[in-house]
Amino acid sequence: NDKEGSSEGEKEPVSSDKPYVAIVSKGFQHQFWQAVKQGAEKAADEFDVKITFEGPETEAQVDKQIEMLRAVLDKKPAAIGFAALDSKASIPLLDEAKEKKIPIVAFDSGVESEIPVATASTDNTAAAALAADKMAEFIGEKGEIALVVHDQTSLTGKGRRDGFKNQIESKYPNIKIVDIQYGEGDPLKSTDLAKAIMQAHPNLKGIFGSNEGSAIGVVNAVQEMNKVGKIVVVGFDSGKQQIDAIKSGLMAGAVTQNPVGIGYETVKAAVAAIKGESVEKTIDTGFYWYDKDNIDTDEIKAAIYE
Amino acid sequence: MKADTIDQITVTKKKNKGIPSNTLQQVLAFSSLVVLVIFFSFASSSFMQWSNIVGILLSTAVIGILALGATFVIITGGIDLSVGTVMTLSSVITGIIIVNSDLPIIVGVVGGILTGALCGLLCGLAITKLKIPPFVATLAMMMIAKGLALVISKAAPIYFTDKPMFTKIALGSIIPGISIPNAVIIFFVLGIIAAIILSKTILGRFNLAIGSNEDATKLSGVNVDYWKMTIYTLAGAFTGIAGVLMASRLNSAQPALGQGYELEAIAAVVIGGTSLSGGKGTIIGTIIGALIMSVLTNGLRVLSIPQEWQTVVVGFVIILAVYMDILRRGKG
Amino acid sequence: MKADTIDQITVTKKKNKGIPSNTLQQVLAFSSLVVLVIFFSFASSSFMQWSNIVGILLSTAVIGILALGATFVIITGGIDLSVGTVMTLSSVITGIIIVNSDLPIIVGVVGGILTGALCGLLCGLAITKLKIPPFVATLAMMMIAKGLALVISKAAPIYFTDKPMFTKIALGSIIPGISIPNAVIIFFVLGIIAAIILSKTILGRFNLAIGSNEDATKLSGVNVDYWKMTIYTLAGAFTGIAGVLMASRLNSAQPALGQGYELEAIAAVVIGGTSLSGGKGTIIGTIIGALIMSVLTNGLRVLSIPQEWQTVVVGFVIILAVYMDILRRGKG
Amino acid sequence: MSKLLDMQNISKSFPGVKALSNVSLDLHHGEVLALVGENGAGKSTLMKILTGIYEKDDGEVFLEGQKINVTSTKHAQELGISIIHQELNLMKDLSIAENIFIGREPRGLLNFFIKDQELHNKTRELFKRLSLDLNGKTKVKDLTVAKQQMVEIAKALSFDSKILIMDEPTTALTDAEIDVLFDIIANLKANGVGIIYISHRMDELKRISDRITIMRDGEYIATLNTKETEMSKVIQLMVGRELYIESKPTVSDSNRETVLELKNVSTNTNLKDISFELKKGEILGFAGLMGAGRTEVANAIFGVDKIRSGEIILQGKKVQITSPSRAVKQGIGYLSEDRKHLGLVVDMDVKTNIVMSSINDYQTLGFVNDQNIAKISEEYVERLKVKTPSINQQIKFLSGGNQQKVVIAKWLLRDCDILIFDEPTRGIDVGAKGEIYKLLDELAEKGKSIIMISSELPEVLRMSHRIVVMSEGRITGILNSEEANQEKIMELATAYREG
Ligand SMILES: Nc1ncnc2c1ncn2[C@@H]1O[C@H](COP(=O)(O)OP(=O)(O)OP(=O)(O)O)[C@@H](O)[C@H]1O
Ligand SMILES: Nc1ncnc2c1ncn2[C@@H]1O[C@H](COP(=O)(O)OP(=O)(O)OP(=O)(O)O)[C@@H](O)[C@H]1O
Ligand SMILES: [Mg+2]
Ligand SMILES: [Mg+2]
Repeated sequence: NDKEGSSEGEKEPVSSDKPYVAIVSKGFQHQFWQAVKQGAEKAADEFDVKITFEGPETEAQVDKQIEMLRAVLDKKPAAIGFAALDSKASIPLLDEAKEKKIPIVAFDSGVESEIPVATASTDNTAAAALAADKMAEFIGEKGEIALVVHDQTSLTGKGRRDGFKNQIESKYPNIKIVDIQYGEGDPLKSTDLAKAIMQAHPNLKGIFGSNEGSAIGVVNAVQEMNKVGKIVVVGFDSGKQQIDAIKSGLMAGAVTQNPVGIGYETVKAAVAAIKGESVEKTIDTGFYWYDKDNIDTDEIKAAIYE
Repeated sequence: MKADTIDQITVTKKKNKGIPSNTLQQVLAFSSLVVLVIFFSFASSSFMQWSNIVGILLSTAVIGILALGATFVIITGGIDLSVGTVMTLSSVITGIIIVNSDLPIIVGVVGGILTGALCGLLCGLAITKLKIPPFVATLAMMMIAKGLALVISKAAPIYFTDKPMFTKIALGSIIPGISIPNAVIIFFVLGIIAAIILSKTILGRFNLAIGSNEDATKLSGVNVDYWKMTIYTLAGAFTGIAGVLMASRLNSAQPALGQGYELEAIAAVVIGGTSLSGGKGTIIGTIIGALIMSVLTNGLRVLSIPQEWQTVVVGFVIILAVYMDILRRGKG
Repeated sequence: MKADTIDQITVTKKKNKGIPSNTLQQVLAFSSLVVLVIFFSFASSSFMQWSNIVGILLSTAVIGILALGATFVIITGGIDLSVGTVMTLSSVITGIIIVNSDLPIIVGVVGGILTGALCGLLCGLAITKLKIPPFVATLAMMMIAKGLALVISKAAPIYFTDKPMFTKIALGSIIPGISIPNAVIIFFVLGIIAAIILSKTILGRFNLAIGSNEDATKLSGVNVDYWKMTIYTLAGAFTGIAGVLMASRLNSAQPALGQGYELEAIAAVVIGGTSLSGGKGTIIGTIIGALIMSVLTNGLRVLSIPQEWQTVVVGFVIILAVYMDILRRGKG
Repeated sequence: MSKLLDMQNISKSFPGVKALSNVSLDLHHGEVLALVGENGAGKSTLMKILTGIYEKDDGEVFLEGQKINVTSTKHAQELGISIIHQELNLMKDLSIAENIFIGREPRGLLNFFIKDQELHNKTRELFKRLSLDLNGKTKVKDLTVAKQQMVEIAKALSFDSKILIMDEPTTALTDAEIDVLFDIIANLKANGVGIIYISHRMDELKRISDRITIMRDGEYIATLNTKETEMSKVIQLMVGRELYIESKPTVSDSNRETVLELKNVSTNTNLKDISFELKKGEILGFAGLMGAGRTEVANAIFGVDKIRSGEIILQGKKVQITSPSRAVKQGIGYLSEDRKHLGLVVDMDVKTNIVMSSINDYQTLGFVNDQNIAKISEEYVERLKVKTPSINQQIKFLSGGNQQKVVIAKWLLRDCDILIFDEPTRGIDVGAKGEIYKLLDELAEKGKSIIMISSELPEVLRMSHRIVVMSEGRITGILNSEEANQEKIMELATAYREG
């Protein structure tokens, strides 16, 4: 605290004179976050800033993320990009950042606070609702469906689950959600549990996989159970396997956010904030439904990653 | 984790009347598993279907193979925390060889297995030559393998989509007619091999001896360091095989996977009656332990029990199964 | 995991000439930690800032307290895999009491600690009365606590936003002037208490005796079962305290947190020189072990090492630190 | 004299073994009752029943006329019965003082804190009373087996019991310590304590016992008054067969070739300048007080301890033996004095232990040949008369003496050229002792070279061609068999002690 004065960036630990933008994400190993990282790196190149990108191993590790944010604060970045696993838990550190005059750009699911100068996010709930609509359309608005969700407690997991569920329950009374199981986004575990769901519910008409790992698991399960064509699979996010599955008809389609765009917009907004330019408070990076028909369009190509 | 001699003596006292045959013992070991299977068969009509049974076996294969390797290590009185991430590293290496370098599938398979064996050997070296406790050495290997898997794959999955034959390794079926996936067959074949190694070879004999009393074994002129390294390498090779199967089943090498699998593997071993203090254990026990875990998980899923309750139930059933096993052996 | 008697004998005999003072030994134990700190101080100017040091200590507190409890259990030759999720369950219970039932904060804190102690007691009962191996008993408890935390909290975080005093427990500072968060102070006070328990009380004495030779301790007329249960309960209470601090620090009880912490806690204990085969261990070692881990993690972050490489480096440094410690003791 | 203890018709079975059938025994105040019998006769089992470790199948126990049923060791202690077990039962990571007073620590605050000062004072007092030269703060694992045994004895004595059971307390002790122990026993006797004393050393029985109870194969044979009895009678009742008459070996022939030579060997442990030669077909005895370093010489040769300077010459060639496995490959075998920890894998069965060092001869392509192993094990069990229900019995259920025979069998099977026997007859009954002597003689005759470390001077004198005497890590003299006698050895053995 005693070195308040150094926040102009003279004593940057990062050796170059480029402004330093620290990004603390919700994850880092998984494809989605790697795509966000790609976007961020692209913007960093473009705007000539230095970035670091880190995130905890699972979306349950609220405390690990807070430790990362704390360590980042001590590195005195010019701006911070932050995707909060739990925004309330990070309030004290956000306050500290504000005190140190480090602008914060929230991304992914946003932060329930006035502190971030901008938020680059999409609405998980609305995106999942779109997936629900599509699912309903494919199965003829009636029958049994199930959900394979990647996480029971994280904002993303809950948002997608509830968005999907609420949409079905409110709009499609003839569709019944018979099971919701959680597979940690691990494709192997998701495969096994999707198989068990199909086993328990022979009349199942569709399964929604709430992220890449879950969706792949569902696709594998359908193949291993020889139910290709009998069960409609709707996915979320992208990645080579989902894209292939959609192209080959194993999967009806998926909703994708634009992770590369999220990363890009976050850094872009951060750079603007550093320069003192005004930034839009909310940047909607959008979400898209993609399937066999539109997968090769430019709009979708820009939003999906392999 | 200490051998409880006093209890063993007490236990032996009870044996007085009518020593049961070894076969009966073996059969009884299945009891928890059988009870579970019967219970779920009655609770849900979908449980006993062929496809579900194959599903259970398939989901046991990967963890089961890890557990086979871990059994050897645990019998030495050691532990291997690295199996989860080394498995991942092995599948990434397989991916790199087959997909990125476009070499024949067999090279990739061998490469994956060797990667596992090499990691095992390195753990063994650290444990025997540097005298690092197994927990620490394999914890370090867990982290190193995890990091390397991400570095090598550039944190992106490697897809085998262009190598359709590769998927056949786990999901094809070499036995015509019956639709049992190869992964299951490989698991059981490896189980038999492991059982033979443990009971019929000097490796197995020394493994048990080292676990019972390392010092006495050393003073008998046995090259304990050599055998320990061999055992860790062997366990690593099993891990490598698990990695290849995992990649084949998922049709991709997933670099972020694997952590947490070590606990599941160790759990299967310990539920199977192998003692963490070393010196005793059986392969059949490990296989049963692994099956108990996957029958349980599958059964509860088929019953559509909410997931949070599933974990609670699994916890209780584990206690129960192990307690039944203890009672059985007490009586046996 | 076996004590290597032959080597120990050799080692001890060397002591004959010029036995170094115990103090020197203690100081040397710090060496890996000191080397790390010095290295990072030179490598990055941000490392040695007061706020970063406080951050490191703060991040050590929770794992450190878990590790303190785990030290007792590990010294008995047991293991406790449940600490991570029991910690979570404790913080959820605290949340339920304070937020949902609107009872005074102190009731919630006590409730959280008692939850931990109760879970410990149950593990102890399973281990001593049902003779379930510690690994299995605490694995089951891990799952049960994980499930219950989700069930009780309805899988949603419980926020203490309306109870601003609660956050002060971890992040406030009772020592005026110096801005050291209470969590850090609590950690060190608990460390001192744990050290006193281990070295000055019959609990500690029996703890070491049980770990060293459980049968002999039993033959000496000590009620081993009773003391083991006490030890697991005590460890559980430490876990409960960690749960309360975690909740206070995050201003919320996070029901999905916790799994994986057991490995970190055990790692801290083992890196601190406590043997998993039981019978020996120190509290100061555990504290140093926990600090090594968090200094390392923080230092690498501050240096902006790519995350995948961080894990690799941590793996190597753990091996190195433990090896240095082994050499030191070999020479001492 | 009133009866202090009366055990009547005690029976006990283990799976496959009838360990005791209708055994009776009584003990008076102020008496030393010796309990003798061959290995596996059931002596330890009887005492374990008395101290609540085993439950008896049948029979009754009276203490001072009161019928008792001992349920636990703690209960036994409360009744005033304490025991020194045949196997060491110490917590090696704790200090001597902590071991002795475990569960009985002087307590302060809340009955929870230990008064360490008082604990050490009590220990010091105890040691003074027993004239023991031990530091209570030393960790037990740093002690030699002999000193650990003294700690066990001190622990049992610290109870001030009415009945004290000593199950082979002297196996690890040398004469000096035995003298100390016997003084203590005389003292206890004078105070009215009843002592049950189990030993295989016949000379001891004569010295201290009042009566002798003899057991054979789990049955009671007789109780005799020591004064009126010839030891040969006792032995005959015990063994029930002819004994091997030991012949004093012929003098070593200095023209024989040297198979092993140590030249100025020093170790990081305590050996200084060790030099001696071992000839082909020779039994080279090693004598010395406890802690003299004899075991360390064995460790140095066998590659357990690192050699700092000096050299080892084996069959004329200089060798580096860095590990036990190398030593065995070079044809050296080593029977350790610490049977339980270093000699046997106690959780495994008899046959596995017997073939442990020779498994390479019983395998093809890595597969063990269980049939051959069983055959050869049966052969050795028979040859050494190991008392076991089968070769598949776990070693830990064998009596101490029979365990020792299994270790010997292991090294006989390996067929080494050089054998180091460290206390080979520890805990072995007279009959078996004779058999082992015979065996050693035969081995020597066949051209094997033997180093025999023993703390029993008569044994060393009887068996050795030459005797190396050690003190404080040095060799203080090498005597030929004709010039050696007890006095000379003791003189050399204490050479550095005074200084
Ligand atoms: N726990 C046990 N389980 C099975 N058999 C046992 C057990 N304890 C002892 N025995 C058997 O009971 C018999 C008597 O053993 P015990 O130890 O009492 O002999 P001992 O007279 O003390 O012999 P030694 O002089 O060799 O110590 C032996 O045959 C032994 O193998
Ligand atoms: N408490 C102790 N701490 C360290 N070293 C010890 C201790 N007690 C003995 N020693 C060392 O161990 C050596 C004695 O061990 P060794 O076993 O070789 O003697 P020994 O002649 O075989 O006697 P024993 O009859 O006890 O077997 C001595 O050199 C002594 O210095
Ligand atoms: Mg005996
Ligand atoms: Mg000796």
